[in-house]
Amino acid sequence: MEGRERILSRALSEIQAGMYVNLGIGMPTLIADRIPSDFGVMLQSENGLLGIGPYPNENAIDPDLINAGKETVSEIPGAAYFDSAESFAMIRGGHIDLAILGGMEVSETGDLANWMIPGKMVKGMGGAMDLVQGAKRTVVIMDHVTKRGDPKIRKACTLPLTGKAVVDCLITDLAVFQLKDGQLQLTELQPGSTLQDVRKKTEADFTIAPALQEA
Amino acid sequence: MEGRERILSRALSEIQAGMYVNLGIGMPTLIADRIPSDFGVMLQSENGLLGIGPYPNENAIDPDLINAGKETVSEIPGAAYFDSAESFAMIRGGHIDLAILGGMEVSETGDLANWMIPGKMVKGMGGAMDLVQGAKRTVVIMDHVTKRGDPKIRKACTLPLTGKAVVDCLITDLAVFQLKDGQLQLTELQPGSTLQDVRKKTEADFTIAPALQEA
Amino acid sequence: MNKVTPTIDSMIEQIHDGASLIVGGFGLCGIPEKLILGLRESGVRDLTVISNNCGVDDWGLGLLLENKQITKMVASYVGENKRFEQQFLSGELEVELVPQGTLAERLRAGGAGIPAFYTATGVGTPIAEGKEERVFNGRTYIMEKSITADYALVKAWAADPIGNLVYRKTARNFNPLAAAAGRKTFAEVESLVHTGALDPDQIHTPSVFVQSIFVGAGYEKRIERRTVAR
Amino acid sequence: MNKVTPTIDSMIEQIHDGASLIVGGFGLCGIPEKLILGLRESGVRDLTVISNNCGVDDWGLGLLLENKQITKMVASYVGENKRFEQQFLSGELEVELVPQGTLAERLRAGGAGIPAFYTATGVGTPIAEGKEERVFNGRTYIMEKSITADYALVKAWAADPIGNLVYRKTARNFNPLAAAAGRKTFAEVESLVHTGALDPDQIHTPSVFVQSIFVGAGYEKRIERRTVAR
Repeated sequence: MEGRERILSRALSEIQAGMYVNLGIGMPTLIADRIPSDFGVMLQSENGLLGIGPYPNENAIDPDLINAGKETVSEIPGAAYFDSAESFAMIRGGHIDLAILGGMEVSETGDLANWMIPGKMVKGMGGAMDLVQGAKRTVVIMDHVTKRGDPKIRKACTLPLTGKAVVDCLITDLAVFQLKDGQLQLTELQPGSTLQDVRKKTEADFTIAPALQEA
Repeated sequence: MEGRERILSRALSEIQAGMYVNLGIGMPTLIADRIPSDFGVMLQSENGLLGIGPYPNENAIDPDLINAGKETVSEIPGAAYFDSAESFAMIRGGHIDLAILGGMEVSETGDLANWMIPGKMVKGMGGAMDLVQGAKRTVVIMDHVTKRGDPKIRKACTLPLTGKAVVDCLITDLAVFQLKDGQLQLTELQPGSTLQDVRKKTEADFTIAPALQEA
Repeated sequence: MNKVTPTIDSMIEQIHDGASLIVGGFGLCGIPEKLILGLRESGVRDLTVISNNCGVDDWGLGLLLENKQITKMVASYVGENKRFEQQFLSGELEVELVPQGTLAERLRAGGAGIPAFYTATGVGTPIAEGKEERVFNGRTYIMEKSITADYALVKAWAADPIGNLVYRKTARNFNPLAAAAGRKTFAEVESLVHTGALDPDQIHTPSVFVQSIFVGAGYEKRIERRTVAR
Repeated sequence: MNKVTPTIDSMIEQIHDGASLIVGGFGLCGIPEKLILGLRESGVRDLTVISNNCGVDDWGLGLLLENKQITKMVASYVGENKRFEQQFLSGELEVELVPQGTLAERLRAGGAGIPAFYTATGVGTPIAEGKEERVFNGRTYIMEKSITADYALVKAWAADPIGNLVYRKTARNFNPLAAAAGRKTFAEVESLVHTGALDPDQIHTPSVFVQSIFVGAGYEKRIERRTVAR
């Protein structure tokens, strides 16, 4: 839980005032609550809502008002509803400033896999393949290693891809990477994490930002 | 005027109850007034209106409510407005039952030219190229010959085409042709017109419907 | 013009074994629940269903899956539908997984008479396999083809008798796209108003896309994830 | 978030010589008349303008044509605009004539991140020259490419401060498509309401597509063909 907290608070700093943002299903959705309301951030839900509000009170639950994770939500003033083609026109057309998505694996060249484990688990890609191609910036948040301790940041993804070279920024409980010249660069260590630790738990090769090398 | 009257009244009989119809700029627009109101016909205007009503009274003129010919019009109950992409989705997607358009030239294989005289006159094609490809049935109405008496139904169009083999039915002041097996077939003579007359004033080769041969 | 039918049977009996159906809705939100129940009742088989999701185990399209009425499913998300996942992984059900935006655009293209288009979505992934790749302005795209179907089944909030439809909040989702992409479109609606009562500036699906309307009563509108403010 | 600008100048001064502009409107209906007057005033030159029409001789985009500010025009209809027709036929003005539905779809594609699509419109005509032809399901189509531009200038009926737009009747036309296809979109509107006053189910252009809003007064809204009941 503390690791998750580090991830969420670092992810929050990616969001600037006035941005149009899509938060993926699962952990990314938890960021919504933390965005200062005076930021004027508009959250997009790919099922057809721009301007997601907080979870409703029990008596305000509306089955016609859900987010992409099928959770009941509310709308904020200035919200707009639209159909799925318009929703993905927004996404594919480069109108969404930022997408924050969960990940199963990220490769050292910024590939992302997050929709299927062959023979074992199929969730489907939903809107993820569109988001990683269409959003101006794609941030992936995930635990640095699996529950079994296996690396999730790989030389190459072993799972079917969601997109190739699409991860602009990767935030884990241990570190932050940015895609630079087509390769992951370690740019930040999370509080309490060491370079040695990150090296040990990362299969991928990565470069290290100058600022970190000096440290 | 009498010739025009014959064209319009024959064109009217193409329109059946419940149809969605697009009437082109110019002469086709004149058909609107003649459609029985109990037909429930919905007239589409490609600038974004389904359900064109009659010309408005002077005091009801609205600059935000025009037809594709830029004329002020009205809306009927059940009308809907939409943007130009949606309008042509209707047309291109085969949802409009019938388009009635004016013509400059029609070829013996059903080609239509109606948007430009090179070096002399450019009106632009507007929505005509979309209509002839998209409407379920395309009817062209025009005078049989030009004001100078030259044939407008040609072996091949001399003017830039609007569409190739797109004229399902051609109605002139002298005759009615249907496109059959890729060629014009004379199917009706207008009142007062003779086969000889039609032959003389038509450059195109055409077949003659069995019913007319017997007559 | 009056497209209202008093019972859903006149719609259901047209849908034959082997038919292809585009079904509106996202999750359980905005699904044509009466039409789905009618299909379940009718026992029609070998259906190809195009829909973003396949309901849940005991509601929505999941009912048809349970009854083995669906042979092929085109969808973007399996999610928590265990039966869908099982039938998919076992190969019992033919499944074409399509990215959600590509699914929306393929339906939109189908309704709009566009046979194919290019998108960057899916480039470099299993989705791109067997598809034409093409570079525009230095970026790689794949060609995707439009989807149409024998029937579209949609759910709207309100309709008038000639077939204009209005949807409510996120229940709109795929419904307008489905309505335009069906060769015949059947709409079930929560309320019927008289022709002229809907604001012409505010119609989501113009009447030309709708062939038949049924006014349902007592909509269940089940909720998949009831989340409330803490 | 407040995208309202008190004067139109902050929009106009961004538009540089040689810029490409998508301009909403059909004929004189729904044109951004204040922005066009501002451009005329500014004297900005060498504009590429994408718009269904080019106004009339003394109003709308015709004003920029008269002032020789437009180098290239992409349009579907010249119509009764004598100066447009003359400058076109003489070769003084570069003109790309595009079928109206293809123009609409190219703009829609531009806004939606679709680089190219296929359409049957124009097959076998001069419009098809130099374009890829391709057969789908036995029918021939041509490939058309999307359009985007530096700026989109649109006119709406009402807006809220964050940029949601609502259009009125046939003044909607190309405006929503333009709004999505401009890299920056400037909207002039007849009225401003507070954020939350527009029904979220009834917004035509969601705020994400709009970068700046100007509230104009005293719209002329000229009529091209005043036709009345006899």
